[in-house]
Amino acid sequence: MSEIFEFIAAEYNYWIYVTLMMIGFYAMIAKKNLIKKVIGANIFQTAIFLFYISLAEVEGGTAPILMHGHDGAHAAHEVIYVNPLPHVLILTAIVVSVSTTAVALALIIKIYQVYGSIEEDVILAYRKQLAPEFSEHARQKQEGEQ
Amino acid sequence: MSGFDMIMVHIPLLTVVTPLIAGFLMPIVGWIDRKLCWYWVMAIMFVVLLMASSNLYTVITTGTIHYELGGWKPPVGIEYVIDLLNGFVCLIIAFIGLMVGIYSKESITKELPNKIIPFYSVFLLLITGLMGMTITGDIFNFYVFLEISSLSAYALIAMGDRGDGVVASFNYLIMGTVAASFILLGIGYLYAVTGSLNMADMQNLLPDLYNNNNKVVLAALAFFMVGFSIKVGLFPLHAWLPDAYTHAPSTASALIAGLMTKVGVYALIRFMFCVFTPAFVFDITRMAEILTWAAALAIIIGSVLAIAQSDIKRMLAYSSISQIGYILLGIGLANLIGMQGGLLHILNHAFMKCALFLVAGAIFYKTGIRNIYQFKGLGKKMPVTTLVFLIAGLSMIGIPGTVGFTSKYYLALGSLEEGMWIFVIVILLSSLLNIVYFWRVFDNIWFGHPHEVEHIKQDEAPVSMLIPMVILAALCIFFGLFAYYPLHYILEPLSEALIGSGVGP
Amino acid sequence: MSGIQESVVIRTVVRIMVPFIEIFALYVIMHGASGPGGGFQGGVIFGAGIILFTMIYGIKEGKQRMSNKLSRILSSTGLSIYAGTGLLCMVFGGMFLQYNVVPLLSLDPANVSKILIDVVEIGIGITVLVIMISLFFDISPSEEDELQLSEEEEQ
Amino acid sequence: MKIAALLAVILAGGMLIYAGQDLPAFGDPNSPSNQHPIVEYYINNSETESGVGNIVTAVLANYRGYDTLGETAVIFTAGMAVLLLLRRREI
Amino acid sequence: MIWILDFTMLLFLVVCAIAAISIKDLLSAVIILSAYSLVMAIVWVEMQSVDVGFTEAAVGAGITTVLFIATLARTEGRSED
Amino acid sequence: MVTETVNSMVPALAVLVSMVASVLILAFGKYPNIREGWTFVAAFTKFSLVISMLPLILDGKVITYTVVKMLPNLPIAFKVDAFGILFAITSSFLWIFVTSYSIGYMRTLKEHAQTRYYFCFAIALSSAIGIAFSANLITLFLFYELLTISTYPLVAHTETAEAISSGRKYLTYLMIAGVSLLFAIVVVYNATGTTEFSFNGIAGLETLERTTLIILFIAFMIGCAKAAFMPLHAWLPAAMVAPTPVSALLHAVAVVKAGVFTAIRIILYVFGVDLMETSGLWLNMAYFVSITIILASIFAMTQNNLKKRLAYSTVSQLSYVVLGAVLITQHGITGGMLHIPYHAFMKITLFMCAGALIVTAKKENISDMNGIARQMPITMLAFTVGALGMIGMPPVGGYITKWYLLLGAAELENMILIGVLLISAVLNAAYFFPVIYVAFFKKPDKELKYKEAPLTMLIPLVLTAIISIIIGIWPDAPGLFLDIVNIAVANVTGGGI
Repeated sequence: MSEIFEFIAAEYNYWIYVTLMMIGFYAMIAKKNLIKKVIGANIFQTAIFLFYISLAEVEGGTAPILMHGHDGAHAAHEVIYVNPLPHVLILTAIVVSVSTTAVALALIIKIYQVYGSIEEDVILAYRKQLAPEFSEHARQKQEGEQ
Repeated sequence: MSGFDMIMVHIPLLTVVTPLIAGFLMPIVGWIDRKLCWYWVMAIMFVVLLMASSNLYTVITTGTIHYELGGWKPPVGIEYVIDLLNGFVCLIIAFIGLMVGIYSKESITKELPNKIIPFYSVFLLLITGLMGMTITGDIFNFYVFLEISSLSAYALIAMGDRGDGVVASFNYLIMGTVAASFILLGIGYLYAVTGSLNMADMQNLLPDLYNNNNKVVLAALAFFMVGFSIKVGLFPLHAWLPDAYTHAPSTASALIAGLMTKVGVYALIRFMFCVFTPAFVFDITRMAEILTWAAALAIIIGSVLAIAQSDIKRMLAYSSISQIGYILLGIGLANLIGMQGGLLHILNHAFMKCALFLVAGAIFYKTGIRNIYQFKGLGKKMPVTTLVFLIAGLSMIGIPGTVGFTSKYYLALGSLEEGMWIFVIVILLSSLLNIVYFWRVFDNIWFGHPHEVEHIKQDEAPVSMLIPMVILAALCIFFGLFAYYPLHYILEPLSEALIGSGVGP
Repeated sequence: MSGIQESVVIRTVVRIMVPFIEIFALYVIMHGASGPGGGFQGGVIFGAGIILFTMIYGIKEGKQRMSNKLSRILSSTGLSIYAGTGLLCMVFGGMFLQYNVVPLLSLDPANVSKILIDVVEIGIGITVLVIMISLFFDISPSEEDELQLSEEEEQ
Repeated sequence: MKIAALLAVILAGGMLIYAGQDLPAFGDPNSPSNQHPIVEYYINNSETESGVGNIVTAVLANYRGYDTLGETAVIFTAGMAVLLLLRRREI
Repeated sequence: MIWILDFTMLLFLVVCAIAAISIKDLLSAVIILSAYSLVMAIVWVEMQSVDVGFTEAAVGAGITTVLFIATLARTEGRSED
Repeated sequence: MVTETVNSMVPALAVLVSMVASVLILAFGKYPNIREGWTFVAAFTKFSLVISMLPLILDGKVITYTVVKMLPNLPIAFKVDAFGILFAITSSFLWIFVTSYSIGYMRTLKEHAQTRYYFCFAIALSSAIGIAFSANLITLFLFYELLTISTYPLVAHTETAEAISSGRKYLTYLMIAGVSLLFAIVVVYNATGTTEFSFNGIAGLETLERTTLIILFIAFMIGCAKAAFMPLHAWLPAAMVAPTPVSALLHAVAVVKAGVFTAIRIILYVFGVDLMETSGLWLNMAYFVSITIILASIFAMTQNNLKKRLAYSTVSQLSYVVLGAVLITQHGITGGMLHIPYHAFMKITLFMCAGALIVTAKKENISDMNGIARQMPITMLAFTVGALGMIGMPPVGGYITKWYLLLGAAELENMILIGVLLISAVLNAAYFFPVIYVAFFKKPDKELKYKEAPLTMLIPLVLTAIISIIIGIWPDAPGLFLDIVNIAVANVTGGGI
């Protein structure tokens, strides 16, 4: 029993990332509200980022910014730096994440303009109800707009 | 070094960067004159096509090209690698891109008259994303370009049918984000156990871990598989695909159906064979076996669902699901013949499906009809368009003399070589199902009751829409009769290399 | 948000704060080479300043300071600076984005890299800032959109 | 639907936990990702090769500068996508 | 000491995440998400990745929240689940 | 036996000529005279091209030509041997007659979509010749599928609900056949690495396990559904909704003969005489087709619609051809192969007569044809000639093939097969004599005036009737069918004559 506990305790941060990822993933696929889905996506992605950042961690390491102490040249060899590469990757990934969020939100606004709701089942019901006429109707409407 | 040589060195890079820069500059080009946009896209796509051909030619004649970005040696910096596999896929991307570009002139002017500038900008960025995913030899760079292509695809799909298009796009976005997150997670796992991001470097570092039965590597493989399966719309994970293809604007459908899934499949191959090793994927984990069965299931179920559709684009979308099954089946068989069949089907399916979606778009452009039961008399009204549909449709069925036959034949042979009779039967059964759903359309196009269609006047789509369709149809027949050339020069050595040890990227 | 928008205190505070935010943003962009920060973060902060201004003073006011056309050109320009730097390296015989080959003011390669990195960061900053603002403008509600929305519902 | 979602989540979580057993320990300086020679390379050479004190910036803009170009392109794509979606007037 | 702080913050993240996806008022959910991002940024800074923390604070807690709120202003603020 | 091969483009040209014609037909769709002129030109050109190869074949040579290398190891190639040219001559020669007949038929009935009709007809002919000249299974498969597709619009020509549903049936059967054939081809290629026809059968097939071999054979025979073996015959009567010239040429000659041609190609040139004999497949197949022969004849008797009766008669007669081939004795094979052209001439005569009746007297059902011979004596005389040939009465051609088949069965001393042949002759008589009797001897319901079909229709059917008699009186004329068949038989059995 204690072994299992030790095993869990030793990597407790990893288990928390896993929990976060599962929460986010669950929200993405199970929540009916579109905004909730996007929130879930954000949580999922940040959890992955957290995993990356924790990979970079080195015990006793400092941020990867070169220190210029009094004897600058030597300092670089004495200080332990954390691994900079995951940081770079995550900088990029954060940008990707915010871009995806922006596009998703724009889509949500568009959906709300058409269906008047951001609940998945309401939209689904609406589409089902209007299925035969709706596409035709929408087309005429679009032509009218032009 | 002469100026020409200097340019030639950079061609692999420029294949990606040219459409990227052109996409950035699109707002400025459009600011000068909106009419310039299309010509700009055409010029760029033509140049990209030339560069992609030049890449492939160089690969065939002199071997794999390496391009170190920023001059940094691979594990330090990012590297572009072009071998036969991605040279081949790049050429397809460039070619289909050009065709759809030509086609888009009229269709976009009608469908999105006041959004031409951002449309073409996104169009070029989509090409960039796909090219970048294909050429890169760096696993994280791959992810970045994957996102470029995904974001542009979401935008393009959302431009389609009011309401439906947006919902389809949103569902795709959610699924796509799940897929991308899985892929990112997989990349993270591989990074955690190897410390590298370069594909070739990884392939060298990973085998030690297989022998220790490292669980992280296995999980990474699983996440990649699921992620890419979502991206290509493999059967149990295909839910986003039909809506997205159906409700996108016709240009976007053609582009996405023709290219997005192909590049997804390419990525799957690349990861299976060039990041992991075939030995790992096929023998140690037997992941490929699962893939093959899923593919077989996709072939049948995709075809059956296609029969149930009355919207032509939705029918084509389901048929895409089954065709993706063909490609993956060939890859999963992992023998020389099956592999060639699968790879050949990437080329073939791009031609056929693109042509079919373009036809569906042209019909919608002219008549506003997408329901196949309202197609009566179209054979008289739009003879060229419907003829293209006939050729591409026969191709999908797999009539000999068209491209569909050669790949089907190879896939059947490959299955037989593995002793998997069931897959042979699956392939043949699906061609019968293909007949059912395509023939329904043929019947409606040409065999309406004569008195109903007697008075119809010929009214073809504009020439700029016809040209790409006719070219694609012609290629469907050309490569049906001369499949020897791609097979002999590209796919045979490629399959040998992939099966052999996995080519280093 | 109308209540907040009318509050004089907040309006004044924002008017005073925004320039400082922008200066800080510029600092972050330029400081990226030696400390935390860089083009992306700076661009976002710069954008956030303008967004803050817009939230209080209304979209119209904000758009006067950042017209559509300008944002379009600027977003292209930012990326062109980046890609142009890469192409410049190619012209001088290096690979794409190989900064140290550019014979800039006959400095040593490390310094050339530093300068070009700064140039690149500025490019990123411009693009990010413009896109962030344009995202906000597009996503946030404006009077004309609401008008069109109600029209649609009537149909 | 909810059950299917839960199942998928549990499946994914199971895979994550399964993988966790073999992951290098947190903060381990000897983990493969921290031991790979490129880390050393970045730390030692970013000053001399890029003239930049912040290693992250050096990697971001110089060694992996192309990724950053891609990243900027992603933002640009998002901007264009939102423009395409939400602007109604001629653009 | 550090690991206790660390653990608390991570736990806080989980609580925030659960709250963000289960609360019915969307504006609150978004604000909680913002708090989540901010704590995440602090965790990252604490893990010595200053740049990423900085970015997350600006993007996750800043821009993303603003975009979310702007969206809510144009749609509706309540969720069924 | 070593045969000399000659490389020549002529076979490719012979296939191509009607393809080119089809494009011209399409281009001149608005000018009926020019359009049909092209059809004639193509028919004559094709026949002369085919016939120009005959001397070489009679010399015992084989003409080969590789068109393209479609896949590595899988060229699209032509190889003209005696058996191939037998089928090619039959179809291309009869095309000339049917062209003339079609013009009369289509114009009299003022049919719609005539351009599509001539277009598809030309493509179908190309395919038939392509099948005849194929050098390997893949080329054969290509043209086999092309033939199916190009004949579909002809079957569904009238576009009525019935026509469409018959077309669907037609397509279903033939496409399933195509798929089955493809399956078999894949198995053959996988086992032997080639699909090239050979006089002794493809080497390497004998290494297959017996079960596999049987599955392969069955797959091939399902693939030959165009030959209308009994459980797979239903498409043929259904296809009778097509305009009569289509039934005449395609469903009495080109399509169905392509089916039996393929069957023989597979039995003798893929499996080969030896393998058929050692595996014992020949006897099973012989019994199997015997069932078709008898049953189809019985079905034919129950049909009142003349075209349908002829269709069932075709089903039964086709099985003679295959029966001959699977007897794998020299005489049997001769009889089977010879039946291809002989049956063609007789059956086309019968169909053209039926078409003439439809056009002129507007009569399709036998029960309505009381005394029709008084109105159309020439047509009915020609019909009688054809019918006598089918029954096997000298001097019309049919008796010769039956004689050879009987000889073959007698050599084997297999009483069942001999019995089948004799009974079927009786049955043939039983379903043809009533027609003749009704037409000549029954009193018409009302007074009929002498009125024959237009000359463009009448001349062809008279000519084919005459030819049917000539080949019966003088079967061994040099260069005529028996001569060619003898060479073909010598090729596959490996001996002299």
